[in-house]
Amino acid sequence: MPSARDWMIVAAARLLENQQRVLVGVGIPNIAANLAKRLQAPDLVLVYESGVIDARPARLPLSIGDGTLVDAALAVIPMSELFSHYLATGWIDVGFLGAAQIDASGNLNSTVIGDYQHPRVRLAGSGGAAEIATGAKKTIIVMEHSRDRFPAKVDFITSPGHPPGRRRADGRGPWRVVTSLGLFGFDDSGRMGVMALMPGHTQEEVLDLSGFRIPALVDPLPVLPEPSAQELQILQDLRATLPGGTQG
Amino acid sequence: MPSARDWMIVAAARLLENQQRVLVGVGIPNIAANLAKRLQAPDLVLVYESGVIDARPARLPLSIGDGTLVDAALAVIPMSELFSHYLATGWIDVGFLGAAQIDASGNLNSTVIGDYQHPRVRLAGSGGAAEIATGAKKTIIVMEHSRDRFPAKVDFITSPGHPPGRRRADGRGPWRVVTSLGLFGFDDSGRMGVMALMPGHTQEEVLDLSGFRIPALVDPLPVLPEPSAQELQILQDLRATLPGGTQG
Amino acid sequence: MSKQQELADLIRESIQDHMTVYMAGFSHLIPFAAGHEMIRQNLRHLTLCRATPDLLYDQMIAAGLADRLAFSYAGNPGVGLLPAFRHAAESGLLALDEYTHAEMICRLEAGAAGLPFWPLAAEDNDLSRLRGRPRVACPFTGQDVAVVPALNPDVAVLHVQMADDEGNLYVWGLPGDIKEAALASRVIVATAEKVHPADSLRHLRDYLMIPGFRVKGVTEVPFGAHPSYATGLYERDTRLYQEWTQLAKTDEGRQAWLDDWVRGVPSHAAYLAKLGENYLDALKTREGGFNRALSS
Amino acid sequence: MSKQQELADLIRESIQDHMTVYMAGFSHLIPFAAGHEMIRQNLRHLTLCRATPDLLYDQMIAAGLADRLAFSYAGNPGVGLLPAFRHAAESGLLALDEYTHAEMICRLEAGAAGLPFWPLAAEDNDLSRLRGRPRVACPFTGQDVAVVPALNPDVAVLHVQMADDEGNLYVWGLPGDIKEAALASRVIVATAEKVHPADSLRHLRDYLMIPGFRVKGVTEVPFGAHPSYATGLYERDTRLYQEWTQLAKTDEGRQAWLDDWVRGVPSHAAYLAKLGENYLDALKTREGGFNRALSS
Repeated sequence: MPSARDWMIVAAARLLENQQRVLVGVGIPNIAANLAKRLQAPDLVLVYESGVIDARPARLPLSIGDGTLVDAALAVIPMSELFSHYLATGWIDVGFLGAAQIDASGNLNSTVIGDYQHPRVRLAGSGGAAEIATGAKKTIIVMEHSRDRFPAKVDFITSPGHPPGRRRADGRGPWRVVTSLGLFGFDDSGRMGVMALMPGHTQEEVLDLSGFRIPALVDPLPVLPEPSAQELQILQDLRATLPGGTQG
Repeated sequence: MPSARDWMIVAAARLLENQQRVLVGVGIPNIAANLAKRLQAPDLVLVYESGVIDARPARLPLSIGDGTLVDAALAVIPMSELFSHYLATGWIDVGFLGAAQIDASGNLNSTVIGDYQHPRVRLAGSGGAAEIATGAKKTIIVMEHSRDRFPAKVDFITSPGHPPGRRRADGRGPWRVVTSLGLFGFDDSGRMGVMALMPGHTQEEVLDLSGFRIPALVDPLPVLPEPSAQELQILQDLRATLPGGTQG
Repeated sequence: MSKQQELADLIRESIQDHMTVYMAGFSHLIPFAAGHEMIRQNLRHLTLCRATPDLLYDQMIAAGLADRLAFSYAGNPGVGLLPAFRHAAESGLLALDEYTHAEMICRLEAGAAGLPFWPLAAEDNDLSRLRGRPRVACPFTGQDVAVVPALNPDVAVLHVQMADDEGNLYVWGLPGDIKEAALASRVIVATAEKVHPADSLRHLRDYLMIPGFRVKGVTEVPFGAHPSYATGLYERDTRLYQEWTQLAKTDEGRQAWLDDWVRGVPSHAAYLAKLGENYLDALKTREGGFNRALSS
Repeated sequence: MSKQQELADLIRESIQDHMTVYMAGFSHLIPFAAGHEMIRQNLRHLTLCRATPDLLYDQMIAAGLADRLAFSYAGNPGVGLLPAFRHAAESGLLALDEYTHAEMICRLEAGAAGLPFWPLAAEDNDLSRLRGRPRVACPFTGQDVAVVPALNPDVAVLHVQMADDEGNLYVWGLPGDIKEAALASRVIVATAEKVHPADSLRHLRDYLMIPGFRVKGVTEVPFGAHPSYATGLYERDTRLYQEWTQLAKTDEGRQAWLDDWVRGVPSHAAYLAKLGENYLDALKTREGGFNRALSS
């Protein structure tokens, strides 16, 4: 039986289209992007903030600076050039991010839980997330669905989402959110809504596990197709490339 | 019998010290720096604004982008990096320049003869000269001595010299000028003075061929040693490396 | 999807009258073949940009393609001045946007980063006094810092030693300002000494200058930088650089040369045939960094 | 003149208490050997900088070297969080100058160019709101552009795959922010997997990252980046990255590890001997880009 995490990975991977240039964040986005490249999007252009352009990793990379990303890449360039020449200037189609918290406007927190000066949990910080969230043509976010992670107000805005009351005019910003409960999008006012549910989950659960109201964007709400045997097999193959004891 | 031009080249080459990093301009500076590297300064670090660091040209380079500069260089880097990481930040010991005109403060013109909008002679322009003149720790200028070339006021200030009334406080700016008549320096007020004469030339000639007063900085004025047989031989050998018909 | 097309089509589809064009290359890799095709297509009212306009720009100016030139050093490298540029500048036929090298390159840096200005260490000179080069106050130190405006050409035209079918561009030797000029431009097109099948050059990762997704089209043009050089492949044809100084002294001389070598030949292949195989063979590099790099 | 010196001397002569230090490297080439020597020398009150502090900085923080950290992403790559950093940040023991990656890198770009600020495309977030990130008005377009202040560390410490006796530093693989960090620093020192005789590496021109005249001293330290990796030479020792997460959960655990593997061994050579030859051999890269590059 696949885990809720695997369902998220597969649902996120399905959102990527062949030939898109996707700037891949750490964690689930990394797994999902590598899965997509082995499924429907073989020519997906994997870009990493470490300066890797068009990676073809032989195994699932452990981090954005993993040597396997470098080996068969089209290019490895200074981070300065990746950020200024490619990300900030609109050459990235999809920013693919995780986060600790998200709010109704898609603002992301990956900095602290609690107060910045006296945090309860000090997280890793932005890295390139703030730039990816605002520089990519659109952003896909993947995260577990829980009340802590979907608060009315994130503890810290690391990566800005849509501005209050509207969706970004240029199409940038949060486009889809994949969680353990469903698939989410954003309406014209830039607020999150449900687009589909994970199999076996309900809209009531979504409401129950979110600190803000998340309306349905379509009626009736569709249910996402279960991961196929092929999807799960390739995901398992991908995980098998990791060193023992590593979480993928 | 060596030409006046050869005497200038030799006198200029003698000013370079081993292990200095010298940013080499086109024309006589290029010949003189390559001569110095074959004489007293074998470890002279030849840097070219084209992005070449520590060139070891097998033959006399025809231009600052000549392939012979690239072949055995320590590095070839983007021009952007050469200007910002090395020149503007004080890592060049000597800027070595020619010009069409110079004035008493060492302001150099390599842009136009006559009015900028309606020039009598349109020259090549600054290139990196303006940055070299102000970024190097000190500048050596080499040029023919004539009334046209030593006017009271240059037609156009391409590369700023010393500010009015003083020498630059940080030691930068024009340090020596080598001409067909002699060797020149700058006094504490930042004005040009004679330090030595070319053999066979007089201070009267200097006054006669300059549009501004050039006082002697020492009394009596020494005479520069004639080029040695070795210096002239190596200069001849260097010229012999050029393609036929090329002026060196 | 292949990005290869014929040179004439590449130019026709990418460059129109009144555009701002950066024919990149620095000492080597000057895109002569592409520039000559632009002359054959009789383009007009272009703004030409390059830090170091040389022989090619002199020919394009002589052919009447340019209304305006943005530059920082307009010389014939190792030879002297550029006759057509001189004539046009001295007679007021060509508008000049003139900078120093550092300024010109910073304009490209701003353009490539998508920012409207770029800071640099610069004192005033008569160029900045005439043209203006504002300073901004550093909000952290109060220091006044010189800035120049972004340059974003409509099209950059490059010549490279190698490309692949998907437009990935590989360069050896002096990088000059080639990458910055390309990335500052809205559209990039290129000629290449050799265009290889897609995916066959990935082992040359460290020499990739521009990824294919930034490139609109690419054409295989051997000796496409002649008479300039291509590090590792062929040497500069210095004789031609020297002869230009003499034959281009008059407009008659310039037009005669253009009629003979550009407008009078249908293509770069015909230009090469006119030079002759033996002549070109003599320019080829016997050994060098390029072959070393290829074997790696 | 040789720039080679013993690692202990290199650190002692270059780094003193209260300095601002950038231990460069990005995912690979993290200068662990140099950092461990700094722990042995018991340096104090340092400001440590790096876009991506990882295991080494966690160990240096645990050892009490740092009062302040300038950074943009403090994680254990592929594993999770950094226990010593977390503890220090959550208990207020470590002052934080926190940025995004683009901001941090732009700070280095300004430092490397000798300018007091650098522009970038950036929206406000809570970091910029808390810390401040002024904007300047572009004098050409009026557009407000975000700027960050220069970062100029006192010393950059690098680990590179190859150097020569004169301090020329050669790097393969991810460049990250290594070059910018080095050039922004007043002094650069380096450890290298192998130090070759002067002038013997000039054929590797395209891999030169820092010229020797910018480098104060260099030391040959094989496996000087262990447990991080060195492209083409050895792989990351992922086991150690994973174990750190567990053993470093408590200060006792952290101090025990430091006593065992850093303070309790006299040198990096002794650390390697303790790991054992077979253990290190298993990390070595079997083939790859580095050997290819070397043969070129």
